[in-house]
Amino acid sequence: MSYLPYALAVWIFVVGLYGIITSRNLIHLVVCLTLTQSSTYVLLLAIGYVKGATAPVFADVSVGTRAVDPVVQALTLTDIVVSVTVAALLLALAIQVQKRNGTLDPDALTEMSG
Amino acid sequence: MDVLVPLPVAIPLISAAALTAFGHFLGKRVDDVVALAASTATMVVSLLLVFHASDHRLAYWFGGWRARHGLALGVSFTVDPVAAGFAALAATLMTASLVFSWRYFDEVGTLFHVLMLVFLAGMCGFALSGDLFNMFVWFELMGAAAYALTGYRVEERGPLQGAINFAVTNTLGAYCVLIGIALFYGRTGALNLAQIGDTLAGKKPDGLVVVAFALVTCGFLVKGAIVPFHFWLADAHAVAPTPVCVLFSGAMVELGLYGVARVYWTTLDGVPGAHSGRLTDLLLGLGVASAVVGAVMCFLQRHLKRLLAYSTISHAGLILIGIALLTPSAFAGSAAIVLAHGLLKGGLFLCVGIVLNRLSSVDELVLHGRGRALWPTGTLFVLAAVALAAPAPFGLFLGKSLLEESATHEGYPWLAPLVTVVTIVSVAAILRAAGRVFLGLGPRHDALLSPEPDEEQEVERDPRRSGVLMLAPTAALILAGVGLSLVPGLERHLEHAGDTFQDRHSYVATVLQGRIEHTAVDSLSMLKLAPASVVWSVISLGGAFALAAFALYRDRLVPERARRRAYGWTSGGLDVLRSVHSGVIGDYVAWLTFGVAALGGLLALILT
Amino acid sequence: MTRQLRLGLFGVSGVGLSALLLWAVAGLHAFGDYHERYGTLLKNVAVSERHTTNVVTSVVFDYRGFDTLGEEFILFASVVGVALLTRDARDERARPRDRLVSDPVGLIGLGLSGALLVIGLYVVAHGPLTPGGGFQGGVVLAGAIAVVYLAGDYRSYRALTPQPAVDFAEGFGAGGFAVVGIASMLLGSAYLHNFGPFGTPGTLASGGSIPMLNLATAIEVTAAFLLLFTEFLEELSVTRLETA
Amino acid sequence: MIPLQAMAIALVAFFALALALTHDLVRLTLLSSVYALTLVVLFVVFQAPDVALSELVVGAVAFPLVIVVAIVMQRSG
Repeated sequence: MSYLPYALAVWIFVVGLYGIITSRNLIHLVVCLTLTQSSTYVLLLAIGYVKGATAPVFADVSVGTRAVDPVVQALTLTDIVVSVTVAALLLALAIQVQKRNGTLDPDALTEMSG
Repeated sequence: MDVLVPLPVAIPLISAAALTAFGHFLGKRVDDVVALAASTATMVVSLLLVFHASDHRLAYWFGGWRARHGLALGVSFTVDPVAAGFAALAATLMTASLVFSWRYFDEVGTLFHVLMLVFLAGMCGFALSGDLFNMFVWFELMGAAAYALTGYRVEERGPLQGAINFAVTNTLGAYCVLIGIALFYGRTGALNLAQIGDTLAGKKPDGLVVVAFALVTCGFLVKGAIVPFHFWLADAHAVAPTPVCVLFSGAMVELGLYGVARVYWTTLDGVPGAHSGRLTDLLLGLGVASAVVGAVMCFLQRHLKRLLAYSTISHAGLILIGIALLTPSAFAGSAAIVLAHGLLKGGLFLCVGIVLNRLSSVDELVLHGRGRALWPTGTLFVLAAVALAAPAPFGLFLGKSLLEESATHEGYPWLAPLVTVVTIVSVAAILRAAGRVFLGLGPRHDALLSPEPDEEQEVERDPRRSGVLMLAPTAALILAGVGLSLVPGLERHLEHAGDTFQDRHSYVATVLQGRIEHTAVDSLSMLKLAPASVVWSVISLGGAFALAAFALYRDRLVPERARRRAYGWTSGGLDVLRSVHSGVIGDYVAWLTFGVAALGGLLALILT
Repeated sequence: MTRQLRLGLFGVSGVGLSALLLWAVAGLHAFGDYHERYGTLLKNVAVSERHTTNVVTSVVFDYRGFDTLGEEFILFASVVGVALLTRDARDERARPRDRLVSDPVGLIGLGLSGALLVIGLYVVAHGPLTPGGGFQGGVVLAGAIAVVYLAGDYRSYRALTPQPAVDFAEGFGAGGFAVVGIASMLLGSAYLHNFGPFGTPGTLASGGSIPMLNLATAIEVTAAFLLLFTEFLEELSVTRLETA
Repeated sequence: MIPLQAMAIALVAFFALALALTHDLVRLTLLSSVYALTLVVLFVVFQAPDVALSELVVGAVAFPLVIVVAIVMQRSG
């Protein structure tokens, strides 16, 4: 049981990859890409968790109270920004694809073969 | 002098922000001027850092958070000649590209220049960083700017698809890196490379260490365009504006491989089993596969940018071979290839940019004979191709000979002929294209080449650009690339840099203990010309010309029946190879998954 | 590759990848047993060294502030990238008629906008003290302005978000972060070195340059998300006009 | 592990799968909001309020808003 949160991260990662590979729609593909990335949030936060500890915010509790790791939370914050930016870029591209090709099916985009 | 260290990142970033903030209020040429000034300043600072770091490594702590009792608190830049050299290479190529594209991107206001500057900052930051998570941040910054630049021509379908393929595969690569970082952090509680390596050193690696290293490696190999992670590269290059291709091929791909080398020699170096010959075999296998696949695919292209892109994959394979041999001398060979290839390939892309601007096409067959009027461009193009064939003592010669010598020395004598054959094939493809376009040689049809689905329509809108502003940076890059091997003492300096790069103990001492370790280069000898290398260089140059001529005139040289039979033998294999490069993102992701699983599994077998 | 072949390839390698990843995480400490030196040290020294009660904020803006500089510029680059990719819509851009929505909806929207504005400012200002900060607050602030658009008051929305001003804020916020770093160098120290004064823990001005960087981030994030919303909403309005 | 954490983990796991298997775009948008909310709950029980707040503003509000735009584009395009 004590490894369940880590297994959750693995699960999300693989499920997200499956979604990308079977995707028939670029919007779905972008959602699955952010899904894949959310596995990294879960993994990072699970690694830094301390049993029975508080958040690393000492506004109401005194310094020295058992707290979870602040570093992984800082990393995850960066990670979330990265995720939203890549998603925004890809959705902008998807909108243009829709305009030019009239389809969002990634399998129908074969301009690049060979 | 330490004050210079943050500048390769700070200068372009502040300039980009200032351009965005004040772009609406300033005149028209300001974007060109500011971008060019910032890029030149970055180049100068990076070159100064190369010299400054040539005799000792620098550790620079952002926010002043020096390591406390051997524990890294903040983020560090760790500057050695290789890191600074990468920043300098990126800035040099960026400067050339910006001169080339002077007045070119007016229609989009400051957007293009801002993205180029941010891209440069990302590359410099990635090269200089000494912190694994910080590397990830710059990796993503590079990516975000590069994806948008790839999709620049939004009104066409190709660029959109190229950008999507590029963005999705590289983003997944970045997630692999991040999971690897999380695993390393969970084990060592550290993000600083020196600290991670120091904590892992001497302990037998378990599943976590192996998989973490495999994930980080795979993520960087995606950027490094190594088979089977290479699919995005040709798509992105085919559609990105030519000045952007210069940076993709000349610096960004190589930075992916640099990332692998950096992480290996800082984190895994002290782990038992990390120096086994089987690890060399694995990385060599990847390098050889990329070199061969890249060269063959290169030979099958008629789209000039795709042709050069596949040749980059081939060279990325050669660079990985140099890393895989795990010796300072082979590493120096890789570094020399990175430098010469970056300059030459950058110049080649700029030549294609001139052709595109003047003749409105990049299709080898469509352009048949139409390039005669562009003879200065043609001359430079052929010169660069010849230099890529590594004729002694020019161009890639230094790198290729170092690679071959150390391969033979390490017990891989078959690598020298293989490297030569791969060079022959990829250079022959470039020479064949040059012969068709600039001299009108050979027939107008070639059944061997991949069909082009769409004609290029992109250029009709483009204004005719000044020939001098396009030719000058092209010539500068190519001549620098040709003459590189002749720089006195370069070989010694590169070997020394390789030595420093691979010395984890002194890395840790500088970063965590704050000790400055001086190492001086003993002598500045001129380039050695080993007889074996000279022989190989003659073979590769002659072979390239012969193969190019054969490709152009095979109809006359070979009787039809023999030709038919040869087609029959090869076409099956080539068709499979072509169909694997399907251009469909789902396929690419499936290959990526396969690559990660396979590489991880093999590493597990080797290391545990 | 056919879809079946692709699924087959993924099926085999996906199983392998899952096995590898599970093998890797099995090497981690049991969930909840984290006690590595780096995070532990920061937890214990950050409040006394930097006087910010939210340790995550001092890690984000001080100890690992350089990461955040990169992060700000990732956001910056992607917004510039989206503007580049959707630039043709800027030309096609026609002004949709105002008041697409009925007045009550508009009023609710404006009320919501005011509430979001207050929340956003609060979240930004209290970043160094309690959870939240420039990023989270910035997104809320951008949302507050975007709600004006959704409420149908397009003219007010454009008046609130003139392109040059938003671009300026975007560049100013991101550049400001980088320039604060240079300022430390001019004072003779390392890039992004926090000189203080650190103030009293638990007050809004505590933490030296942390509130400054927090504010720069807030400006950058607000402008960035505003530009993102604008680019996407403009695409929408162009489409709406075409279909109407 | 406390029951609340186990529950949040189960929810996230379930909605992750649902998201990957949903190809209908309207449902996809709703589900991605719901998935983000389950992540928010998970982050709260992992004692990461800063991250939870970020995920809330980005994942549950900003991102779905952008997806809606893309979907409307597709409908009308």
